[in-house]
Amino acid sequence: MDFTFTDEQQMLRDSVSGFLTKNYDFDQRNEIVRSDTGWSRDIWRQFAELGLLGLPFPENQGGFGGGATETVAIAEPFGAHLLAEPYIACISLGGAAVAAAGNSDWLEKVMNGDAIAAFAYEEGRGTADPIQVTMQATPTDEGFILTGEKRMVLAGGEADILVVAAELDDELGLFLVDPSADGLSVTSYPTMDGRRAANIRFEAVLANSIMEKPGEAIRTLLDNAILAICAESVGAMGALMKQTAEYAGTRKQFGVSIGSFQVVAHRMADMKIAYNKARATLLYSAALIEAGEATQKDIAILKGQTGKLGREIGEAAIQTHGGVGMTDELSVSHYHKRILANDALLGSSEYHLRKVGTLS
Amino acid sequence: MDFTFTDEQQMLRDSVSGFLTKNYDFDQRNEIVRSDTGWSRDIWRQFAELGLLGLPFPENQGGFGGGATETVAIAEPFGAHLLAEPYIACISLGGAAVAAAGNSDWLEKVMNGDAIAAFAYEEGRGTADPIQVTMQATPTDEGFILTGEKRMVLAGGEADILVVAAELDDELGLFLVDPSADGLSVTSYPTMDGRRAANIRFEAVLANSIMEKPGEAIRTLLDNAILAICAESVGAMGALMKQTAEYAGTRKQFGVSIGSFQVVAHRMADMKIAYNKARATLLYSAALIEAGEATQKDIAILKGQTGKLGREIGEAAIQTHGGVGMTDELSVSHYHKRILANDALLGSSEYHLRKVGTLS
Amino acid sequence: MDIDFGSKLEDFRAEVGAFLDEAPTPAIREAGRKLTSVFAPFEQCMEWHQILHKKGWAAPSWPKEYGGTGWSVEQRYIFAEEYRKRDLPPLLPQSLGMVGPLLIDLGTEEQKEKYLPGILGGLDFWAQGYSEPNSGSDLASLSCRADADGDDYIINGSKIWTTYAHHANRMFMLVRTDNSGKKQQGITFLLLDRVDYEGMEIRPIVGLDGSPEQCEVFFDNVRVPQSGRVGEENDGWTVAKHLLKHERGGSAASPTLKRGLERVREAAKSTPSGFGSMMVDDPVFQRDMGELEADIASYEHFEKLAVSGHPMANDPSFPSMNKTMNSELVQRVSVMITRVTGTEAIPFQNEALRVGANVEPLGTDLDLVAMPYYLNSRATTIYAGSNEVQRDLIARTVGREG
Amino acid sequence: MDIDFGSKLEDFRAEVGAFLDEAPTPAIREAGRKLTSVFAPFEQCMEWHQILHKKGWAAPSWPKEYGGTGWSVEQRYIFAEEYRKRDLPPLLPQSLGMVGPLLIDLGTEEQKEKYLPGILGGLDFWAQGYSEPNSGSDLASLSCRADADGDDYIINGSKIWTTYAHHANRMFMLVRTDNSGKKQQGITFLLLDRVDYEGMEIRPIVGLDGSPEQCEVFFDNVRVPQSGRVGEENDGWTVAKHLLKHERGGSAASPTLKRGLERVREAAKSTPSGFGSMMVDDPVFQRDMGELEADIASYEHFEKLAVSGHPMANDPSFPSMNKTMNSELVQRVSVMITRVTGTEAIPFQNEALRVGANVEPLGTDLDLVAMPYYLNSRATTIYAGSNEVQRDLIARTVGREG
Repeated sequence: MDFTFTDEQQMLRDSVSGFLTKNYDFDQRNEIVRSDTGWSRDIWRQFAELGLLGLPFPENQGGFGGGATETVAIAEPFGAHLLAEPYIACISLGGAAVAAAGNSDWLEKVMNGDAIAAFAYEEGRGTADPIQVTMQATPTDEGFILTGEKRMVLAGGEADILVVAAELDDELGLFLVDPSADGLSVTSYPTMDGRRAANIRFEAVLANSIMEKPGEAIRTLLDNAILAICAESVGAMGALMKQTAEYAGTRKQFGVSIGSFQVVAHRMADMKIAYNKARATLLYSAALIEAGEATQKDIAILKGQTGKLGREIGEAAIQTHGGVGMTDELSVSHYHKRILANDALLGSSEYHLRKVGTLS
Repeated sequence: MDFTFTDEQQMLRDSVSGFLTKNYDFDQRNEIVRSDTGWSRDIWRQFAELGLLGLPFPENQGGFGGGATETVAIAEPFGAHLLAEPYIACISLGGAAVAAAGNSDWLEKVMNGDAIAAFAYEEGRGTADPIQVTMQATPTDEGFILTGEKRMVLAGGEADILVVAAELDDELGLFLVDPSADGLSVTSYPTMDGRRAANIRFEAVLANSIMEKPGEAIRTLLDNAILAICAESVGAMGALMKQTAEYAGTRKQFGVSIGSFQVVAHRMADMKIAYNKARATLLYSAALIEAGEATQKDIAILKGQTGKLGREIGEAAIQTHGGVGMTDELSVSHYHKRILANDALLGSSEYHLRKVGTLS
Repeated sequence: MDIDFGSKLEDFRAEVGAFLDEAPTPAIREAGRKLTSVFAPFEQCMEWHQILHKKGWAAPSWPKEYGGTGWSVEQRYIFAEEYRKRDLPPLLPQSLGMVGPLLIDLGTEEQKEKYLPGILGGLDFWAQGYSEPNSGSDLASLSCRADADGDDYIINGSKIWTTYAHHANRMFMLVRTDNSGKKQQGITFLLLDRVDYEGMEIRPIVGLDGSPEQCEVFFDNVRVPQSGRVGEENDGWTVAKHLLKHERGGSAASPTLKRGLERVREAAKSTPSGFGSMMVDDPVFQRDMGELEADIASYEHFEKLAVSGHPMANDPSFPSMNKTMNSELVQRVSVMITRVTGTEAIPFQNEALRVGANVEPLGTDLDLVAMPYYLNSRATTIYAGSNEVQRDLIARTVGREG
Repeated sequence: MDIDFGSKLEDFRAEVGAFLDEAPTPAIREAGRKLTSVFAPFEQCMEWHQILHKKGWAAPSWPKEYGGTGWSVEQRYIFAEEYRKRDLPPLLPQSLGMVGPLLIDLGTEEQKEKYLPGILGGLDFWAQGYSEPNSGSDLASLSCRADADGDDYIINGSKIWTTYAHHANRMFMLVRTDNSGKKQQGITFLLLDRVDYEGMEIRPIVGLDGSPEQCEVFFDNVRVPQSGRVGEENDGWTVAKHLLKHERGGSAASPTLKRGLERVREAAKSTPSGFGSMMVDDPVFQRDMGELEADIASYEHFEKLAVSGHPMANDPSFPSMNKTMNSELVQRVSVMITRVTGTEAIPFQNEALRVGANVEPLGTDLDLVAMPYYLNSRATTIYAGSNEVQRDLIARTVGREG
């Protein structure tokens, strides 16, 4: 058994981390989030140059063939820097969907940073499993017709292409939709964790099928996206732990640093335990996914534990910071909000931990 | 609103408490528990003399007409002294059943302390609700025939008369059974909290019906017994809190009393919060029962909260005591065991708290 | 023991319900529905305060002779229940729950005459100037100083976490008037009859939910009259401790918690559990709700014992226990709300939250408030003496229950 | 990253399974089924140790040159899984997990030669004499003293919580050899080659589960040879800290936790939930089990990262984190067991628990062990450095992960 990064993976991680430390500190990040677009095309272009946009895609499709470990290696720093750019939306979800469908035109644009692909999947209140998708695709002579609504489509408002998951003949299929298509209405909004998403209504929208009966493909896509989401959260958790330890070591009350109060110290010990559990599960799950041995239970454990432990850490960090932890000014609450938003995506910890119990 | 004891009730409480302090300290109690019978006929006789055995029964049946508050007033001290005598078994359950059935012969013997009545209800793994009783009563020419098994019948081994709950025509009925009846086999045992109970097998045992279609009567009986059980547990919780505070104030580690460690102090604060919640619910529930306004949800809240909060307090007390809390020698673990056993009786906190959620 | 269940109470309930159905304006109702905090939207909240005052119901817990209602405990709970049932905005606690009761207990006749009518009538809003950047849980270490100068004090320093100071027209505060002794000594309690003194500056702080609720208040040689002092100079810690009793004691908080659960259950009727049924019929949801409902019930019992005069309320740590229980239940309810709203709570919709905003929310009212309410509720275990400090206080009393 | 899933491992699993199916005697199996503690019934446990030793499998985590198996991490987990699946009694940790590895690391050649064979072979049982009545969490304050006298030490004082001392034939202990400096200085680590020295008395303590597992050991001028010292005189704290690493590190603990859940799930198949189905099909049970199973999985991942050499295990607080996680999971599993056994766990059946007892238990095997196991497991957060002390240690390292 070996759960360490290779030298190459460590270099990748360090380079992403170094890039973000230089170009994406908390103030820079906030400026980007508060801008009209909510994220930076400039950063995105540099991601393309660094090869990050093509990282997870197979070499025969023009990508760099990165696996689960590479995803972890870059997504942890993304979390630590509260990335606003739509990496998960456009690469782990939208791009992965066009890649899975073998659509090399769109994939190339995505990898070059020339197009944003969004994945329209969620239908409201946590579409945790593909079988919960209810939108129907109706075949007609001109193509497929989609009617219904997708919600919380990450980067849905700025997408150049939408990949929509919809039911066809009682099985899931993937469909390409032009965001300017007739019958489509897009309501775009910022999310509470500093990203952009959209609710999208479909009224008899024409769509191209790119994958019918995807079977395991869609499950694989979701599993990889869950890994990226969880890695991002674990990155945020690590940052929270570090910052809280630093604050507790310097903030004084009653004449001593608050970290010298045993209750505060034990809360930090619990944060560290939670972080190590979450990170161990993240790395172990990455190894399982890489070995092709991850079961649905393993994925549920990963998503469930990350959400639960992340919430514990976030709440502990705010409580330890006290008043300043309640402000928009400090990054603490922003990390917590990112963790909570990630928990809600693709099935909450409530959902997944219960699923673990049903899979036994 | 008023949730205080009247002067009379306070006197009753003080007298029971005083009697037990004098005659039933932890050493005396242990001697009694370790004796062959497991409880003291002598103490029982004195209970009769003090009027405790007739306390909850209506005056027109020769009792003292005590209500819910009187039950609380005596059962809290019972819990604080880890009473081994079968008050709940024989008075709150068995006696209450013969009283409800209007069987004055047995009730008189019970009130005089001349007979032990046991209530055979539980069928294993927590018979939390009368509708879960499955034992069938079959009418024949000579009387009713009972077949099946009752488990954890408190005082079942030393009972002079058994009141058995069994189904008759899809409704619950109460049946009197002579413990020496043919077809009855009684396996008696001590319980982990220092009481006696029995598993009782019925093979075509002849029984007299004393109450058919009892309707609300059996529910009232169980509600009152739950109140007594919970009061006993709250008494034990109070004793645990006091003892733990005392220990934490005197036990030294690292040169200071362990209570001066903030984590220990906060654990004690949590014990106190839990105790006050439990006691408030106990007193409030007693007032509701007395007013005839207690719903099934109220009873479920009482039993659920007492079990849950009691476990928290017991576990906290043991942890705070450390090694000595793990011994048979100190009363700490005995209180915890009583609280756990009471939690298991008539539906655990798991059962009741969930029931609260279904009753909304 | 005794609880009143008489039919007169049902008449009272009907009377309360009828008034609460009719009296609030649409904007007041909207403010209640959009509540994301203990502190309701200011403008509508004050408007509603004035309406309640006209009816004589602004301060049920005040002594009757000062304008209280004289209701029984049962009546007070009925009022609170009917009030919460309609999601009406709670009145702001700083004036009615804190400085008002304090003045009734410890104010001079002149102070009472000058200030109580405005407090009771909802004409004034008082900000609470306690915490400072370096004095949070360690409140007694405060350093914002007031130097006596003739009949005045000259204040220098700053206050922080001063809720709604940007809406306030008056302020009560703790200042340092002596540095020579123990830190608890040398503190003075002051009333400021206005907040626009020269040298005073109020800066709102944007909270983690994106809204400014708290403020920083800066004092640069601010001259205020000494007549605003409550109690003796340097005796402000005693005054503040007296007030904390009111701040932590909060009467009839359980109806708010129960209403929160009701809203969750209502939403659960149309929210799929993800396991084949609506959440409301899902056993796991029912169990979790049952557990929380039972714990809220125990808190309600605790609260009712206290307000009805049970000796449990005489425990010196009663205010701390009450604050700890209530704040942690508020947080648990807030988590339940985000659980039932799920991904629908993720959009950031601050504009739609504004009362009177012409912005359609993306989902239901509960979806709209869920996340801001959850986030804002993280403060309940921090403010008014962090729960760590409360547990320190409670621990000192364990085993001394008598 | 790499995890081996090869077919060779499945062959290994089959080999292990075949041996474990065949080798244990019925009494050994019974001892495993009646396990209510970390510490299995003594006699059968030692018998089983000897059988495993004959096979060469007594000490999988020992270096191969000292009699270890040389298995890969994967193999060690497979062994542990198959072992637990059959509910076989775990070997006692004091000898194999503590004093053995310590001697391998720090013992003299003479000590190794003298003691390792008996430890590895299961011929000796070593009691651990650490705690004293006034030195629990504050271990360094121990006062049981050893005075040098020629080639001997003369020991006076007492030890407590000495697990299975009444079964032991040897003992390792900490003694005070100097009082002049800091309390951590002046401690010496001693090996006692027997426990029946004149002046030594061992008294079992009845535990809250009704069984004697712990002992008190009294020393009244007990003369022991100085050759039993490990490390230098007054350097015993360093030695003990080294050993704590082994004590807290415990490899492959997760299979025990997983097996506990399996037994719960098995019992849940025939236990009514009280809500219309068997527990195993009950959503609430499934959720609670899922939550616990996932947390055990994270612990397993943590453990596997560590044994496979991930840098996470180099964190100075790793042993404390490991001990804290494992002990608290043990307790949660034990609560689950009492939940599934319900009222059937209430009878006190100590006689039926004895291996070889001719007493029919009232219910199932799990009913029989449930309550003693739950009660006994309360100790896991107390012994080997209470979890309070562990969290103190962990806290000191937070933010220094590098």
